[in-house]
Amino acid sequence: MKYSLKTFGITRDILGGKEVIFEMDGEKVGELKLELMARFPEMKSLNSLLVAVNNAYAKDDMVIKEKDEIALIPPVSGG
Amino acid sequence: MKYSLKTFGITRDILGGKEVIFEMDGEKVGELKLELMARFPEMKSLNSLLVAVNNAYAKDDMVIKEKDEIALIPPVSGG
Amino acid sequence: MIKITEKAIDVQKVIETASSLSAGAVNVFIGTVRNNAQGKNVVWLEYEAYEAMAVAEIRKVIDEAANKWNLLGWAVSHRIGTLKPGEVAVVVVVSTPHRKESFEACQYIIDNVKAKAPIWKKEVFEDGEEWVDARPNIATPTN
Amino acid sequence: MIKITEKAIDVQKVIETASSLSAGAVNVFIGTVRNNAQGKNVVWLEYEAYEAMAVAEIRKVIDEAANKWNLLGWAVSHRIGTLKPGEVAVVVVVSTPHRKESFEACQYIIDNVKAKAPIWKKEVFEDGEEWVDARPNIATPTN
Repeated sequence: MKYSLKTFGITRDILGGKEVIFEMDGEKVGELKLELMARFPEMKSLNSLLVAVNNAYAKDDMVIKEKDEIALIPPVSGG
Repeated sequence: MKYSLKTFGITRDILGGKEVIFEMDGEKVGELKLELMARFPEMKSLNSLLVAVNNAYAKDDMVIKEKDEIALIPPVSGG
Repeated sequence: MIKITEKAIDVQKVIETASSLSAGAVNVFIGTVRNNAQGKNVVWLEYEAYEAMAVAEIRKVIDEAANKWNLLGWAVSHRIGTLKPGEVAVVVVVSTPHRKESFEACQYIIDNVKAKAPIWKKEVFEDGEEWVDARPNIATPTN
Repeated sequence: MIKITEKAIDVQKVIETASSLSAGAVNVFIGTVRNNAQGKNVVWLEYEAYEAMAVAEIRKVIDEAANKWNLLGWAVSHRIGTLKPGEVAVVVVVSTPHRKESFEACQYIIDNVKAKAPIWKKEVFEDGEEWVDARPNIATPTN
């Protein structure tokens, strides 16, 4: 499956793009995280990594589809 | 002794003046309060009555002098 | 800055006098005149202060707060005179390095200013007037 | 009002959008850019937001607060883009009937907005830059 990932903060620096096409066999949020850490080992150094699907935080067992809006959410630091 | 009393809030309504000359034999803050309540029974209906001497709250055993700046402080309600 | 004033309070200016480049947090409390009290419409309020003593009492409160928290800036401004509903009666501003202490310090200051500063307000209703908190409340209970 | 904006925040205007004639208390939290972090001078900050989701998350926080306290008015405004020390990054305003709940609600909102809203800041120092809180802090301890 080919997912389009929006990146923010440090994940943009690591993946090198604002919107990145990411191909993998998995179909769940948790698999996406593991695959990202495998291919971009720097991801493992973050304090946390969350994934948002269609503008809401998603749990690891959530199934993602190619047309979903998927975003990588490194530790937030607003305010 | 003749004391000059500054009045505020409801004590001004009760004593009927902004600055009132009050004569009594006592020389202490506590005596002043009792004497005020005796002569102006409405004073007893207040939630509290404090006396300030020279811009600071005074205890009942404080001795007052004629030249002191004495103020009656009914329950405050600023803010 | 401690100010007792008959003029309308410019909140933005009070905030500016309390700001600091090394602060990350500013907490502001604004006390405004409510259009109702004791279940009745408030037409206006009359505030009066024993000014010199009020400034002295507020200064003591600020000194206490400065001993408890790292205040990088602060300001207290209290209006007196005639105020209509919606108008600003008091503003307290504190600047601190971090946000938790800004809330704590600001709340400490307004709580103690209200409890200690010799300032009084009279509520004027359509059918009468009353010095607030002067006597035990025997009015209609509010909802 | 929830706003994510690249323009300088007008604090007074944000306060006005959150005011209410039946409120007696307004609490305002202002987060400003500090001129120092990790013992170093901050030259500027870069803020970015995942805007649609940030608005949605802030709305959830407001809804939670409105369930806990009697909010008569509220506003959250967050700046993004390049900010210099002293500039306002975020403003939270709540109006409530009485003051205690204004402090509680405002603190709840800023705490949760900071924890949940997808907004990020990068500190730019004279000798480098760093996404705040992204990685375990290995910098020089601050005093």
